[in-house]
Amino acid sequence: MNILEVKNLTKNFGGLTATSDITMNVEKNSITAVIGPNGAGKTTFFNMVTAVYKPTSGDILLNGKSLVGLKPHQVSQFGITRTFQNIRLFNEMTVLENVLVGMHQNLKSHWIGTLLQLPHIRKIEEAAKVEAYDILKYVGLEDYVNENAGNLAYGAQRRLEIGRAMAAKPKILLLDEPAAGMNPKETDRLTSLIHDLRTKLDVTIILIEHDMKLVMKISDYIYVLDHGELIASGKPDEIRTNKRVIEAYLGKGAVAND
Amino acid sequence: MSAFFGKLMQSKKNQIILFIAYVVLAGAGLFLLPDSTIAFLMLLFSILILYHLNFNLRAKWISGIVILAIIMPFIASQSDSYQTYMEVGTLVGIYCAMALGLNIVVGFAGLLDLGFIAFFAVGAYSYAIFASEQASKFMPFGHYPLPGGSFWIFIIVGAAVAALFGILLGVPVLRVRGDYLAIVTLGFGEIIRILLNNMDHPINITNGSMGIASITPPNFFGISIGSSSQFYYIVFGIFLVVIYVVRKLENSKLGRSWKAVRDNEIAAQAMGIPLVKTKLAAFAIGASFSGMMGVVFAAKQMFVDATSFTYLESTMVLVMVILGGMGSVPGVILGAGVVIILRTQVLTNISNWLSSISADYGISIPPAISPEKMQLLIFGLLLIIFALYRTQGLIPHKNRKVNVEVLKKESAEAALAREKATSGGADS
Amino acid sequence: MTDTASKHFLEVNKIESFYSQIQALEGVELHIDQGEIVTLIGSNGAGKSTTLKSISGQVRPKKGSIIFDGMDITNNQAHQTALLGIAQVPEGRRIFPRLSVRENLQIGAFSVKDKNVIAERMERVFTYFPRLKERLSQKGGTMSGGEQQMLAIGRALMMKPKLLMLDEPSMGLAPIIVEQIFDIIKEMNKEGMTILLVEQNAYQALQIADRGYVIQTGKIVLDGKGDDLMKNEQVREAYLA
Amino acid sequence: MLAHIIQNLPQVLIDGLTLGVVYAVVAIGYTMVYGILELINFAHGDVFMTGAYIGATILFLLMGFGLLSSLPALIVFLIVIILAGTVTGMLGVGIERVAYRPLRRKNAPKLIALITSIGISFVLEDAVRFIAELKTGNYIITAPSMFNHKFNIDIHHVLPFFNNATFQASFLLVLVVTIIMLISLDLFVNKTKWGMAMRAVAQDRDTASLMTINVNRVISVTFFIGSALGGATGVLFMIQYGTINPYIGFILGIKAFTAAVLGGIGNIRGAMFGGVMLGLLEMFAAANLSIITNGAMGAEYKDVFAFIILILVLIFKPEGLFGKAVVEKV
Amino acid sequence: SSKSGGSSGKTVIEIGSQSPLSGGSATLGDAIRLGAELAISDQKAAFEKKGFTIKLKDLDDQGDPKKGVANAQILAADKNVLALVGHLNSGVAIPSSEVYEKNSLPMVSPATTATVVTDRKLKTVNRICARDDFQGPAGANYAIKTLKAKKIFVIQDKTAYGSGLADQFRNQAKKLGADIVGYEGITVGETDFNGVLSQAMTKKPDLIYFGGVYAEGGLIIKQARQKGFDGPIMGGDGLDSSSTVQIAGDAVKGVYLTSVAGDVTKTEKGQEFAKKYKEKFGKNVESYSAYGYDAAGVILKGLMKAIDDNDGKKPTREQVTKAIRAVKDYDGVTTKVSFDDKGDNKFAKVYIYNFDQAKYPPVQKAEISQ
Ligand SMILES: Nc1ncnc2c1ncn2[C@@H]1O[C@H](COP(=O)(O)OP(=O)(O)OP(=O)(O)O)[C@@H](O)[C@H]1O
Ligand SMILES: Nc1ncnc2c1ncn2[C@@H]1O[C@H](COP(=O)(O)OP(=O)(O)OP(=O)(O)O)[C@@H](O)[C@H]1O
Ligand SMILES: CC(C)C[C@H](N)C(=O)O
Ligand SMILES: [Mg+2]
Ligand SMILES: [Mg+2]
Repeated sequence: MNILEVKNLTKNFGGLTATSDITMNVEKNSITAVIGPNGAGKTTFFNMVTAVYKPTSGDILLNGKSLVGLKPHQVSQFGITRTFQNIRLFNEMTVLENVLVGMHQNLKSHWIGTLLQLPHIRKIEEAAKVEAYDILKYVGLEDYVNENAGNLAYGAQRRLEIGRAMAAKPKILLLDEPAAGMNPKETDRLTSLIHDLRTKLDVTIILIEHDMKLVMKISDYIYVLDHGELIASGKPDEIRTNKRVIEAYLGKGAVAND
Repeated sequence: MSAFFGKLMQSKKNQIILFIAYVVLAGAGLFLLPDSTIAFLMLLFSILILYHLNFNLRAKWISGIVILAIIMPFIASQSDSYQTYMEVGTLVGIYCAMALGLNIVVGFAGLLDLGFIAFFAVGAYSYAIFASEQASKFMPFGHYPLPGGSFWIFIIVGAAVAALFGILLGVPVLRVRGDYLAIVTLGFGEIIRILLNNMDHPINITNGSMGIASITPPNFFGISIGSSSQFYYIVFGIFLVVIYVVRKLENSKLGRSWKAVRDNEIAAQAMGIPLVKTKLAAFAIGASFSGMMGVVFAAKQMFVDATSFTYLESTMVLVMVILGGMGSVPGVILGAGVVIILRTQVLTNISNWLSSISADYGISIPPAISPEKMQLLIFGLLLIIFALYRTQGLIPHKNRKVNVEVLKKESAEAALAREKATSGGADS
Repeated sequence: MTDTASKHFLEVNKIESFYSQIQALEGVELHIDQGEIVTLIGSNGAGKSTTLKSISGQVRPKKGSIIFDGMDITNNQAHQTALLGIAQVPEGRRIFPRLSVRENLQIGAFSVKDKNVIAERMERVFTYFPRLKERLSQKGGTMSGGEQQMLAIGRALMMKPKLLMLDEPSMGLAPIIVEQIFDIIKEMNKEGMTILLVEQNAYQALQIADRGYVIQTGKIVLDGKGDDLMKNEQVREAYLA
Repeated sequence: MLAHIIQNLPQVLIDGLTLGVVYAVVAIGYTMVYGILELINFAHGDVFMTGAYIGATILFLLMGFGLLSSLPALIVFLIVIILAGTVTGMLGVGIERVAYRPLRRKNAPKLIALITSIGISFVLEDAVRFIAELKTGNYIITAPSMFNHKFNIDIHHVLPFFNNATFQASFLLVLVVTIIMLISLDLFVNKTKWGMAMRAVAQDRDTASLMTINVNRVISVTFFIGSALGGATGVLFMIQYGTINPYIGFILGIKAFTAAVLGGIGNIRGAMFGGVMLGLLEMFAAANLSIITNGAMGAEYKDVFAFIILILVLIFKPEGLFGKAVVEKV
Repeated sequence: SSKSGGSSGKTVIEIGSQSPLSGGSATLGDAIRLGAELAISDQKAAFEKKGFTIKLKDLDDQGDPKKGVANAQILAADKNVLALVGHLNSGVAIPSSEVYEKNSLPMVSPATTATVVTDRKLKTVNRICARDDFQGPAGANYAIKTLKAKKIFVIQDKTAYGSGLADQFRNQAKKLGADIVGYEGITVGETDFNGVLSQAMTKKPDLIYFGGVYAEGGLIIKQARQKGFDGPIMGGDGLDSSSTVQIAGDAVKGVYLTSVAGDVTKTEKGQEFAKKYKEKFGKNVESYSAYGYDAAGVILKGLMKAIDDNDGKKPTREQVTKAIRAVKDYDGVTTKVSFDDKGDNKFAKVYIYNFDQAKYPPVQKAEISQ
C-alpha cells in the first residue's frame, strides 16, 4: 500500500526549475531513498512535502488526501516529521527540551491543566521526560541531557535532530542527509539505528543521503533526481549499476569502492 | 577573608543563622534609624540573598513571603516614611508584574515589543472610566461611578480587556516578522495613547487630555482602600499569582512552544507548533498581567491621563526585562526592582544629598548643573555600567536542569515494567 | 615573537580552549611543515573544529601558543591571522546568505587589490565548480547544501592562502564531487599550498595525507604517517568501518 | 472639501518634503547601524541632536571671530556642516567603542545593547543640556538666521486650482545637501569594497573576519558615517527650523526609525524613501485630517494615520517597501 | 535628611518644592524653584529668631505625573516638610495633590491654572494665580473686542493645561460671536507644525490662538510667520517666558498673550526683586519667578502664624494647612493673596501682554480683575 503519492510535482524559483514533474510512490513501512547530485532538487522535494514551499504544480497525497495548501504545522500534525540538512535545533533550549518539543503533538497536557497542577498532567509531563531520556539514550546523547543544544558538536547536533524527529512518532519520517558529519563508524551505528526505527516505530522512512554505503544497505527503493528530473528509480542493485546514475552522480570510484 | 566567608557559607546551619542575623540587622536599622532608606533597601536586598542561598525551594518561598508581607511592612510602619516605603513597594510590585508579562513576550517567545505599556493603559482606563463619573458621559444605562467593591471584578476585567487587545495587536503580528514587529508594536502603543488622549469628542469616552480624576478607591468589606500600605498588599497578592503562573508556564508545554518558536520558527512548525496561536497566547497572557496592574494603578493614583503611558514607559519596562536578564524570572523581578527603586528613591535621594552637602559647605553650584537635575544623567550612566558589567543581565537565564539520575532510574523501572508486561502477556 | 620556535611552518603548542566555562581542548599539540597535507581525525565532539577555530583566531586559547611562519599568532584577531595567509573552510559552510555567489567569491579575495588577479582566480574556481558559474547572481543562501559547500571551498581558494584549513569539506557533496574535492586538494598542495584537513571520511583523508593526528576529547592521542595510521588497529576500530 | 485639499497640496508637498528629507537622513543612520549590528541604536536621535549643537557652537565661534559677516553664507555653511559632521562622526565612533564594542567582545545577547543605547541617549541629552545651560544660561539655542530668503511659487497662476506655496532658501539647501549625501552614500555602500565588507559583516561577523575583514574597523566606519550624517542633518535642521533644544532627538528619532522600517530596515534607499514618505504623510494628515473627517479627527491624529499606514504596509509587505523578502533556505 | 539639629541646634522646617527642572518646560520650572529659594533666604533670619531653620527641599517632577506622585510621597514622608511650593503643570499637580491631601501637606501653586486643580475642593490645595476659566475667556474678550478678530483658528497641545485653556477660550469666543474656523491638536515635543499651519492658512483666519507652552508655541509663531501669516497670534501663560522670544525671534512681534503673572518690572518692589534675583542666580526673571517667590511667601506667612499660634513650637501640618488657607491680604511682589474656600486666590488677575519687539518681558496691555 502506498502511504505517500507524489504526482507531477514541479517547483520553480524564478527561472530555475528545482524539481520538474516528479512522480513517486512510497510504500508504507518502507525505507525509500532519494539521491542525486548537488542541486538536483532533493531538499526542495522535502520542503514541498512538509509545506515549507508551495509546489508550483502537482499534488502530494498522504493516504490519498492532498497535503498541498496546508500549513507546515498541520502537515506535521498529520504525521510527517523531518530533519533538516542545515541543522535547525532550538539552540537555547536544553537537549532534553528539544526532544520534549518533538513530542508536543502527542502530549496531552494543556497549559491550563499545568497551572491548576492537575495530578494527571504532572504524571504526563513526568512520563514524557522519561520517554525523552530514552530517546536520547537511543541516539547516544544521554550524557548531554541538560546541555544547551547549540553547544553540541556538529555530529551530536545531527543525532539530536533525529531524536527530536523520532519523538514526534511520525507516520513518515523524512531524513535529509542524516549521516553528514559522521565518520564511517558512526554512520554504521546510524544505519542500524534507522533500520531499527522502522520496526520499532512502525514508520515509513524517506531519506536523502550522499553516503552510498548507507543508502544501498538500507533502502528498499531508490529514486534518483538530476536537475530536478527523475532519471531513475528502482531497487538498490538496479540503481548501483544504472549507467545514467553512475555518470551523473556516483562516479566510477564509488562503484569500485563498494 | 573571602575564603573564610566561603567556608562559613558552606554549612546550611551557618547560612540560616547569618541570614537571620542579616534580616534582624536590617530590620533593626529600619526600626531605629529615623531616616532609614538604606536599611529599607537592605531589607529588600535580603530577598536577593535568600534567592542565592541553598535552602530548599519551599523554605525560600515562605521566608520571602514572611519578610515581604509581614516583617518589612510591620517594621516600616514604625517609621515616618512608612507610606513612602509602601509606595515604593507597590510600584515595584506593579512593574514586576508588568515586566514579567513582557518577559513572556520578549524573553520566552522572542518577540520584541516596544509598545507594551498600552496594555497597562487599557487596564487603567477600563477601571478609571467606570469607577468615575466618566462613564455616565457616554453610557446610556447604569449608575456611575461604580462602587469601590467593583474593583475586585475589574482586576479580572482589566486582565481580560488587555488580553483582548493583546490578541488584537497579534493580528498584524501574524505577518510581520522579527524586528519589524518592534515598530508595529511601537506604533500600536502610540495609537492607543493618542486615542486615549483624544477620545473626548465626538463622544466623550476618555475625557481626552484632561484625564479622568476622582476615581473611586477600592472597597474591601466596607473599608475604603486609599493608602499605599493597603495597595501594597493587593499588589503583593497579584504579584504572587503572576509569579506562580509564569513559573508554571515556563516549564509547561506552552512555555516550551514559546521558546521553540523563539529559537527557530521553521523547526517549531515542523514539530507541529502553530505559530500564530502560540504567539497570540504570549501576547494575550503577557498583556493580561499588565492590564491587571493597570487597574490597580488607576485606583491608586485616583487620576489617569495619557501622559503615564508614553513610549518611554514602554522602553523602561523593556529595560527592566533586558537588564534583569531576558527569560529569567528572578532576573526580571530584580530588574524591575532596581529600575523603580533607582528612579523613585535612590536618584532623588542622591541628588538631594548632593545638594544638601553643597549647601552645608556653602558651595554654590550654578543652577545649570545643580544635582536635582542630574537624575537622568546618573540613570543613563548606571544603565551603561550595568549593561557592560552584567552582559547577560543581573541574574542570567538558566534553563531548568532535570535530575538525570532520577530519569535514569525511572527509565530503568519503566523498561522493567514493560518487560514484565510483555512476558506476563506471554504467560497467560 | 620567539624565533627559536619557528622550526615548523605551523606549531600548535599545548593549547587549551574554552567555550565560556566548558573546556574543549585540553592541551592540543601538533605541527605542520611547509608543503604538507596533514589530517586531523576524531569522533564527534573531540575538538577538531575547535582546533581549527583556535588557529584561525575565532576561539582564543587560554593556554599554550600557536606559531605560524615564525610568528606568534596565539592572540591575533581572526582577520590578522587571515591576512598572514591562513584560510579556513568553516564547518557548516557559513556562506554569506544575502550576498550573491559572485560577491561571496569576491569577498574571499578581499585582501587582493588587483582586479585581474581576482578575475583569474575566479575563473580557476569555475573550472573546478562549473555550477557556481551558472549561478553567479543567485543569493548564496538559496543555493543547495552541496552547492554551498562548493562555494565555501571556492571562496577559500580565492584567497590563495599559504595554509588552507578545511573542516569537513566533503560533507553534503555527491560522491562524484567528493572525489573531485580530494583531487583539488592534491593539486593545490602540489602548487605549494600547505593543507590541514579535518575529515569524517577518514579513509580518503588518510590516503592523501602525508601525516595525520588523532584527537580524542580535546587531546591528541596518536599521530603518524597517513599509511601507518590507516593500518593502526586502534584507528580502524574507532573511525574506519 | 476636495478643493481645499487640492489647493493646499503644493504647500503640503514642500513642507512634507522638508521634514521628510530630515527623517530620511536620520533614518539612514538607524538603518546602517541596524544593518550591520542588528541593533536599534536608540541613541541615534540624540547623536543627531548633538550634531545640531556642535554645529551651533561652531557657528557661534565663527561669529565670535567675525567670520560670519565676512565670508559668504554658503562657505560658512559648508565649514559648519563638514566640521560638525566630522565631530559627530567621531562621537559616534566613541559611543561604539565605549558602549557597544565591549558587549560584542563579551558575546552579549543582541538586545543588551539596547540598554546601553538608551543609557547613552539619556547621557547625551543631559550632558548637552548642562553644557548649553552653563554656557548660555538657557539650553534652548537659536542659531543666527541664515538662508531665510523667502520664495514664492506662483503656481496659482498656471494651475488655478492650486494655492501658491512659499518656502525659504534653507529648504533648497536642505534638499540639495541631503540628496548629495544620500547619493554618495548609496554609491559607497553598493559600489565599493567597503560596502561589500559592511554587508558581509552584517550577515556573519565571524566568517567575515576569516575573509581578512577587520570587523571592528568596518563597524567603526559604519558608525562614523551614520553619525556624521546624523550630525550634518542636525545642522540642516538648525538652519531650517532655527531653534534647537536637547529634546529634539527623541521624537525625531522615533520617527526616523519608523521611516527606516517603512522602507525596509537595513536598506539605504528604503530609508530615504521611507523618510520622505513619512514626512509627506504626516504633513498631509496634519493639514487635511479634519477636513476629511469633518472635524471628528484633527491634526492630533496624524501619527495614528501615519502608523496605520505603516502597519498596513508591513502587513502586505512584511519586509518593508524596499526590503527584499529574505528567503531562508531550509 | 532629618537631622533635627540643623546647623545651630535649631529645629529644622523644610519647605518642599516640585516643578520640572529638566525637560521641555524647565525654564519655567526652574524659575519657580529659584523664586522660592530667594523667598526662603530672605526670611531665614526671621525664623532663626524664633528658633527655626528653614530650608528648601527642591525636587524635579520632570513634568511627569508619575514622578510627581512619587516625589510627593517622599515629601509627605519627611516630617520636617510642612508645606510645598508647586507645581508648574496642572497635569502633575492633580494626581500629586491627592497624596498631599492624604498627608495634610499644604501646597501653594504659583502656576497651575487648570480648573480641576481646585475644583476638587481639597483642603491642602491652593494657588495664587488665576484659573483657566478666567484666563481663557479674558483672552477671548480681548481678541474679539479689542483686536476685532472674527475668524479664529485654535491650536492646542493636547495636554491638560493646553486643551483646558483652549476650550475655555473657544467657548467664550463662540459666545461673543466669533467664528472658530479650526480647532486642532499638536504633539508636544515635535518641531514642525507646518501641516496644521497650512490648514490654518487656507481658512484665512484673522487670529491664531495657541493653548500650550513656549517650546511648541515659539515654533508655531515662527512657522506661521514664515507661512505669511501676519495677523495677531495669541496664547496663554504658557507663552509667558523669555524662551518664547528666544525661539520665535523676530516673529514674536505681534504676539499677544494672556498671563496669570503680572509684570514685575512695573512696580518698584518688582524691579528690586528682579535685581536681587539676577544677582543671586545670574538669570533674568521669568514670569513665574516672582510667583514662586510669592507662593513661598504665602507659605512662610502661614507658617509663621502657625508657629505663633502654637506657642512658638513647631506646628503640625494640619495647623499649617489651616493657617495657609487663612492667609489674608498677603502683599507679595506681584500679587495680593487671599484664598477662597476652594483655595483660589481672590485677588488673582489676568494680564494681557503684547510683544511689540523681540524682547522679554512684553508690554502689558491690560490688567483684568475678576
Ligand atoms: N529559495 C530558492 N531560490 C532560488 N533557488 C533555489 C531556492 N532553493 C533551492 N534553489 C535551487 O534549486 C536547486 C535545488 O536545490 P535543493 O536544495 O533541492 O538541492 P538538493 O538536491 O537538496 O542538493 P544538495 O544535495 O546539494 O543538498 C538548487 O540548484 C538550488 O540552488
Ligand atoms: N559554542 C559552544 N559552546 C559550548 N560548547 C561547545 C561549543 N562548540 C563546541 N562545544 C563543545 O566543544 C567540544 C568540541 O567541539 P568541536 O566542535 O570542536 O568538535 P568536533 O570534533 O569538531 O566534532 P564534530 O565532528 O561533531 O564536528 C564538544 O564537546 C562540544 O560540545
Ligand atoms: C507654565 C504653564 C504652562 C503652566 C500651566 N498654567 C498649567 O497649569 O499647567
Ligand atoms: Mg539538499
Ligand atoms: Mg566539527
